Amino acid sequence: MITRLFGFKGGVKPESHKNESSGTPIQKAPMPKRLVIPLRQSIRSTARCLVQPGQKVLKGEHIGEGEGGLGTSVHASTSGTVVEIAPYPMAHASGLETLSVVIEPDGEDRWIDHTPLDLPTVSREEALAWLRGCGIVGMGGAGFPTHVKVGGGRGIETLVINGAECEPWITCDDRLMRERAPEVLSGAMILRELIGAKQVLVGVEDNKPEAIAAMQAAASTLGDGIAVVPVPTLYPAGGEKQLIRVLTGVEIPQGKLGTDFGVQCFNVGTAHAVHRAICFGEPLVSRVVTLTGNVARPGNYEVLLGTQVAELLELAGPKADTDRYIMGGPMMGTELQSLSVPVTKGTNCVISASPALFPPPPPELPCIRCGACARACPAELQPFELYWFSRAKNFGKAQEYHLFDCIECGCCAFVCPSRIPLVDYYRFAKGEIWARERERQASDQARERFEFRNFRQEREKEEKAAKLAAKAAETRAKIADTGEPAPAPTEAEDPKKALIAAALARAKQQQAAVTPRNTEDLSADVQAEIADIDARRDKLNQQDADKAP
Amino acid sequence: MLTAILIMTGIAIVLGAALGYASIRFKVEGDPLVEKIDAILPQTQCGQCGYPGCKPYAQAISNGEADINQCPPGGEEGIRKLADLLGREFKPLSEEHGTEKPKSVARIDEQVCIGCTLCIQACPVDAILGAAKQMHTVVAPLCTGCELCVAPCPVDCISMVPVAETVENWKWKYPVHELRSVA
Amino acid sequence: MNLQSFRESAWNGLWRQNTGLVQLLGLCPILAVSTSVVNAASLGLATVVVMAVSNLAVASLRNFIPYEIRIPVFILIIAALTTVVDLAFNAYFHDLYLVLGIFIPLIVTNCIVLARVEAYAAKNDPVSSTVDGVMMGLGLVWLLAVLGGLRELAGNGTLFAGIEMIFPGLSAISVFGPDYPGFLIGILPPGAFFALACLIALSNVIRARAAKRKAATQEPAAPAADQPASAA
Amino acid sequence: MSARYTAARTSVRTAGIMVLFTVVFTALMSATFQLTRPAIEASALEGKMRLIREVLPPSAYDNALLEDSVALGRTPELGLDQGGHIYRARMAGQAAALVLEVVAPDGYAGRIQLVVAVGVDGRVSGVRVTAHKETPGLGDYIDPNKDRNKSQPWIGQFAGVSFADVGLEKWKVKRDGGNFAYRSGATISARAVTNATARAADYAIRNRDALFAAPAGGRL
Amino acid sequence: MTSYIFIIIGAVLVNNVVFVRILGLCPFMGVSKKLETAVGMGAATTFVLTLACGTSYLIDHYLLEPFDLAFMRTLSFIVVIAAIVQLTELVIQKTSPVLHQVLGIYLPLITTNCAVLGIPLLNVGLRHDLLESLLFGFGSSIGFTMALILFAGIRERLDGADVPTPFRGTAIAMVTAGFMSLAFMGFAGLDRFH
Amino acid sequence: MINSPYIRKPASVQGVMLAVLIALVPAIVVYASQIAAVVLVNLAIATCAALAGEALVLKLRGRPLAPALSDLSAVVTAWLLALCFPPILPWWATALGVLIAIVAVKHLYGGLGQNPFNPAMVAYCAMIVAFPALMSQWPAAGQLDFATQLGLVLGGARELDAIASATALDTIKTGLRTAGATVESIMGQNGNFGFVSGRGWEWLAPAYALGGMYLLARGIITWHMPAAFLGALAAISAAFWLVDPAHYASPLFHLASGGAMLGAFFIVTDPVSGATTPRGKLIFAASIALVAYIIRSFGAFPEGVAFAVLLLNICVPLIDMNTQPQVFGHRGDKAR
Ligand SMILES: Cc1cc2nc3c(=O)[nH]c(=O)nc-3n(C[C@H](O)[C@H](O)[C@H](O)COP(=O)(O)O)c2cc1C
Ligand SMILES: Cc1cc2nc3c(=O)[nH]c(=O)nc-3n(C[C@H](O)[C@H](O)[C@H](O)COP(=O)(O)O)c2cc1C
Ligand SMILES: Cc1cc2nc3c(=O)[nH]c(=O)nc-3n(C[C@H](O)[C@H](O)[C@H](O)COP(=O)(O)O)c2cc1C
Ligand SMILES: Cc1cc2nc3c(=O)[nH]c(=O)nc-3n(C[C@H](O)[C@H](O)[C@H](O)CO)c2cc1C
Ligand code: SF4
Ligand code: SF4
Ligand code: SF4
Ligand code: SF4
Ligand code: FES
Repeated sequence: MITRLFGFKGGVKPESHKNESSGTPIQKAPMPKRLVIPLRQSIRSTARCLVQPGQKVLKGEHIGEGEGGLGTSVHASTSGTVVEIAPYPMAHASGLETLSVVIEPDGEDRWIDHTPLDLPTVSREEALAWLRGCGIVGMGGAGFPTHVKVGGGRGIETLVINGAECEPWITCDDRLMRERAPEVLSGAMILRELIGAKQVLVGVEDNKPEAIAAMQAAASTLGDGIAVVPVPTLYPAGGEKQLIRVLTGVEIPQGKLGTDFGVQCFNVGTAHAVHRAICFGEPLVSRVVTLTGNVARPGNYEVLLGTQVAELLELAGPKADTDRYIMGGPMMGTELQSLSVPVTKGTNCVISASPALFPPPPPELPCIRCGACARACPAELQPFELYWFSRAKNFGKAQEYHLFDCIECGCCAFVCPSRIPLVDYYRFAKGEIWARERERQASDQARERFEFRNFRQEREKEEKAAKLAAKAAETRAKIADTGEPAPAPTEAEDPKKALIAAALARAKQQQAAVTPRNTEDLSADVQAEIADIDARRDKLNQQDADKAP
Repeated sequence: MLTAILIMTGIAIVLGAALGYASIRFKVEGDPLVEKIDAILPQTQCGQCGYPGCKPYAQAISNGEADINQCPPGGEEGIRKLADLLGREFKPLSEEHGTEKPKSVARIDEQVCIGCTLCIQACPVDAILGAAKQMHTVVAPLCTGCELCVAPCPVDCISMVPVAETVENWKWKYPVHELRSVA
Repeated sequence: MNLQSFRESAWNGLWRQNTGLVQLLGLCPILAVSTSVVNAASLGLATVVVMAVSNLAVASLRNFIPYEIRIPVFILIIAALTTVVDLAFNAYFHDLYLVLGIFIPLIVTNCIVLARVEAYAAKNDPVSSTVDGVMMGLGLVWLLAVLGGLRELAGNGTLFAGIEMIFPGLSAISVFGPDYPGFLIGILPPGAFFALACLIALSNVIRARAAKRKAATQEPAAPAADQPASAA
Repeated sequence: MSARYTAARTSVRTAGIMVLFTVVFTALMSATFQLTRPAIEASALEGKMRLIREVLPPSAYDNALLEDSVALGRTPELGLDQGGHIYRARMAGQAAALVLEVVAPDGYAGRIQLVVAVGVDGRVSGVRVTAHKETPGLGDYIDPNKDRNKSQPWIGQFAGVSFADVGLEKWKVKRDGGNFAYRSGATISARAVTNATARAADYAIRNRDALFAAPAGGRL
Repeated sequence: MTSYIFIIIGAVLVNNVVFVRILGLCPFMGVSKKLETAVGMGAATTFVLTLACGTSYLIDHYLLEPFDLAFMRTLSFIVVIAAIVQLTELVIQKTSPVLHQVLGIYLPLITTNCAVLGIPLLNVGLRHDLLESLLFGFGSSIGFTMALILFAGIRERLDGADVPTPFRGTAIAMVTAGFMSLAFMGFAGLDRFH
Repeated sequence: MINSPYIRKPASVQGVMLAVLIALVPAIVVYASQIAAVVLVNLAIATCAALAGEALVLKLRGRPLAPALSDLSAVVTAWLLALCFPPILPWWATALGVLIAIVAVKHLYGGLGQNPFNPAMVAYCAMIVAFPALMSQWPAAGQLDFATQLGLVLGGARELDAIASATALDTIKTGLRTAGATVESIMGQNGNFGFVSGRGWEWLAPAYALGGMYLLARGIITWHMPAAFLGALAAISAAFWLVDPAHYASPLFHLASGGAMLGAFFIVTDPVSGATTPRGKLIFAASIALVAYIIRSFGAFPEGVAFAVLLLNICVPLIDMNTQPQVFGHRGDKAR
């Protein structure tokens, strides 16, 4: 079916180090002592907690409800008792904490009732909702909710299944393809059904012959429209855009989605999870994780989500000279700041790093503009220009040179003879630009509100003046009527005093009406917050009232 | 000598008349520069610049009355942008106008607040909720951190708390420059 | 005009607002004629004369000049005075006149002259305006002289070459002797840029030192003033 | 307030003031000009005379040499593309020497302007460079003011040498087989001046009679 | 014909106004921080300088020389230049608001650009005729614009350089201008045949 | 904290610069054996001056010495300069030139990687402008014995006529000024001429090319610049030569003489001050060749490569800006 491969420019060939962990079959990790399940499992969305401490839960039970368009459900990974709902560190470069549900397993690992979805009988929307309910997110690392990707756009020509696994050391997808090829392809066929793609292309780097063989064997039973394609081993061939380019020749620019070009890409793990979700109704509660690096027993394990890394590592037995742990691969992973972080849906690998395996880079030298980075960059950027502008905090220029096209693959830093942590500069610059954008929005909002407030004050002043004038006229009329001396003519003449008087009067009048006038035209978020505050205030008032008598 | 005077006078008459006429005929209208400057200012409306709000400060810069380094909330970045816009040299924040601080928001200690409404009157962006004799609350997303509400409070119940770091607003730090750190 | 404001003017002109070092105005003559002390200083002095007299003239006549034609009138005044100086040079220092070439008439476009007239003389009394003009000009003179000296020394190894054009009896001093190979770039255009750059850098260093010293002397007083702030 | 009315009135008023200033300051300028005019003319004259004194001793003539000139049109022999002047020195009414404006077109960095004085006897009494762009410090020794050897400037070697004796063949720099010194590393400048001097002397000798015969202020 | 070409080459490269003649340095240093402004300033100067060269030639040739008023050159040239600048501004404002937006802020600065007076004065000194004057003015202003744009390009890049503190800002810009001037010396002699 | 990537290719600036130095060795061997052995002394002087200058600036700025001194980039600059200067240049002039390159051109902009101009070439231009006489005294290849050479370098009296002989380019150029001279007559007249660029000197060009090949093979430079430079130089010189062979030297002469080969592989290719985009590199190098030819043939200076490099350094920001390669996925986009 596929006639030729398209290359992509750039790329690097680090030592693969796959053999360490790819030799042994996937083992089931033993039941951990406790599970810490973060409510934030997909990007930019934290699920709303559905359980309370002390509550008993079953495996696969809904414990978090996805909120907003990018939300997905979170489930208990095993049966047991919720002991705590508290912030725990997450596997994120910031090392910050996020609200997590802590479950003490009861050891029974008892499933909640679950039934398969009979795909032909349900509408597309229902199927998407099903995936969302099963908590399926991309397992290739980005953690983007799969139902959103599936739901976006139609007229898709090609479904790409990403089995490239281009990062060194990681072998979880390799093992998954070797051992569960039919399941992966079943998931792929479901995804193809859902997005209406004509063909399925499974891209696997050619350094995984066993996986290719297994997948091809499984694919041959599925007839036409599906092909398992070996792609040349070249990091980052597994990057979505690069793989799509290699397989189809289509280039997806930054800010555009594959669907705009008739291609969509899913990781093999994701396809496997989709298979489990549709064919068995199982939500996503476990995944395959590679444990490798400086360890005694490297290998792949089927791990319950929420298992803390410290516990997981005991399986592999880190050696004594291990000085840090990397979650993900050596090119794009993050160093763990705490071993209490849990395995999440995007965790594909934990590497024990020793100075011998991962020597710290020598000190950074100035960029000599040698262009090695540009030759290595798969996004065909000029990394040294991005670096130059990011370092000088000239973010406008950095954006002009397509900073946001950078996929942070690390190729540039890998080849740089000056050992500059280039990607760090891009991350810094991107963060700053996002922060600027947030600030700009805040300042626009502040300007609007300030102007509105001025306008309101102006209006109130006018109203007041009009009222006062009316009152004065009335009084005069009264005086004329009755001949009585005016009660306080000075008050009406002294504007300041009049103002105070008016304000007092108004305050008295409106004491009951608590909606202040300064809360007009607000966004929904802020309205919600105000409602919250009001509720809290009511409660306090109530307490005050209770106390008063 | 006479020819000199005659020739120059001729030139002068022509030019003087033309320019005098032109100065009336093509009078310059509104100043878009102020808008551009105002767009750069952070709209905190705190008055630390010595002007009652950002717009007046923008006006003053445009008139050449104020320098570009008087707005602490805008920080170095803001000064840089102003310098760029106005084609001037960057200069550090003027010390007499304050220092750049981490962004904070006001918080009212609800147990202490007596509901005097003074802070509501002070807040330039209507970020405080509450009515007379009721305890007041700051709507954090609206608060610009200008601190104007702090001073008027008769019971000192308003404090500025730094905005907490969350995953949403966390930023990668500037990479350490090894060359310097070795020294 | 009291002593205080005189000092202020002098300090401004000679150092703080020095035209060449700080304001970066009137650069062309500074760079073009600073090939020798004599050339540089004489053009500088010519500029002083024009600045002082035009400041005086404008300050005296400022009440008669309508706002809308002030610039043309200022230019007219400056141009006339420049021509006077030009003619005087032509008559009495003919050789120098030939050397300085178009840079005498170009005093007209020296932004600094117009800038001072516009910014100072148009708003102040004649005496202080004249002082301002003289001081601003002298700031230019010393800069020019130093620059000329540096370049002449580097380029030719002499000082005061061409002095005979002004004082016929005198002659140049050969500082490095006749065997000095001559670092010619000094008296060529690139040398002008480098020399001024070095002077600016030097003045930056001096200014930074002065600021630091000032900060250091203020240090003891500062905490007292800071107390309430830090308490708050 | 009618804009047109004000505009008209303002124009008249500003124009009036402008004129006033113009008159005053133009008058000032003109006055200065009148005042300095004699001095300027004297300076200019003195400048020229000084140059001529350097190539031709004042004792060699007694006429008002600057007024006794002939204008030349384009004269390729003298390198004059745009023409120039020749001044005639006479002693007691007798032809004494010619002072020629000459251009050497083949200097290292372009044209070199010279003044060459040639006696009626074919003796070159002096050569001076009046304008050149030769490399400072290298080729500029042709200008005695720039010559490092102040006591014996290079250009002085032509003074008193008779062109008639040396001849066109030998009036060259030594490197080209002639008689005259040059400074190594900058032969081109020396060669240009030497050759131009030769051409000038040759021209002066050959056209001597016609030149002296031409009317003063005339054109040849 | 070739002599006209040599006038242009000479004015643009060999005797570049900024780097060799050392004229017009205030705007060169002042308006070269950003590329866009440099382009704007260059365009405005080109227009005014070319026009000024033509006008000043006419004034010199038909008014000053016949009446022996050479001493009034400076005055009359500068007054005319100031007027050209002002009138240009008005005309542009009236006819093309867009162009005015682009050039507007630079026009007033041109009066004090000494190249605008210097080049017409040099024209007189070099005895150029009308066409030569115009070409010389145009070439010089192209040279000016080129210098400004190239300089702005380098300055934008210098923004991120770790320049020693005393040299930050103006001083390093001046050094850069010096190197550019050195580079332009390489063209020396190209107008030799002129 | 170290962030991803956690693995690095074993490449270093030091390695890159070392490769450049190694690539210069063949040429140095030819130079020392065929032309003037004193070049070895000059290389030593230049190296010392470069390191001393660098150390001085770093000290003044309070920066650590070790990383900058050990990166060898200053040594590259020093060697290139020593190879460009006349071998009998007095020692102080060599040192001064190197100090200009290192202090004024490199460190005034903040040191390695930040200088917009090529330090070696700026220094060469500055020196030829400052000391035109000294800088145009070249010995005839292999004519002076080592003691004389050393004496001249260490500041012995300079009997110009005895030692100086113009370079091939200079001879052609000054020769052509004489009316009636042709390339052939000059070549024939000057006995010390080899078949292209002077006896002894002609071996230098292939030696530089050999070093260049090594750099290409090592991936330190890309083909763009040498190819564009040599191609453009050959093309323009061929054009003039074909039209008028009597007054314009042959392409072979131009490629083999002056700084052409050194320039093509070592100078034009300076990564720091050159253009960086593939298209920009072609434009940059070809323009240098063009300008260099014009200056060589029509300008005041005998060799144009240095000035041409400097002139094009000035244009680099604009060239880079306007030749940015299309980014992945944006190939259809309109140019900015
Ligand atoms: C540089 C880079 C390398 C990547 N490598 C892989 C990979 O080897 N395998 C993979 O499945 N996803 C990889 N990804 C993630 C993919 O781009 C993409 O997010 C994923 O294939 C989409 O599928 P998902 O939504 O099912 O995760 C990589 C991403 C980047 C930026
Ligand atoms: C920058 C430079 C400027 C030069 N300037 C001159 C000059 O002004 N006059 C001159 O005769 N030669 C000059 N030369 C030297 C000539 O190019 C040539 O080398 C010399 O005239 C030939 O040497 P020779 O005079 O010993 O034969 C200069 C050389 C250089 C490199
Ligand atoms: C070329 C050069 C010249 C310097 N000249 C001086 C000087 O004259 N006086 C001085 O105190 N420091 C001088 N310094 C050092 C600086 O003042 C300062 O210590 C150093 O540049 C600190 O720079 P940084 O803040 O960028 O690290 C010079 C530095 C350099 C590189
Ligand atoms: C291929 C290559 C060529 C180089 N060429 C030069 C050169 O021409 N001039 C120079 O000063 N340094 C050169 N260098 C050294 C280094 O890049 C130079 O010192 C920097 O410009 C200093 O910031 C070169 C380095 C490399 C790798
Ligand atoms: S690889 Fe490193 S040194 Fe080379 S250009 Fe890129 S960032 Fe600069
Ligand atoms: S991290 Fe960004 S700039 Fe670097 S190679 Fe990858 S895509 Fe290119
Ligand atoms: S200091 Fe800044 S934020 Fe505060 S009012 Fe002034 S301009 Fe606005
Ligand atoms: S709540 Fe206080 S700090 Fe916040 S914006 Fe209002 S006045 Fe300023
Ligand atoms: S002095 Fe020449 S432009 Fe200012």
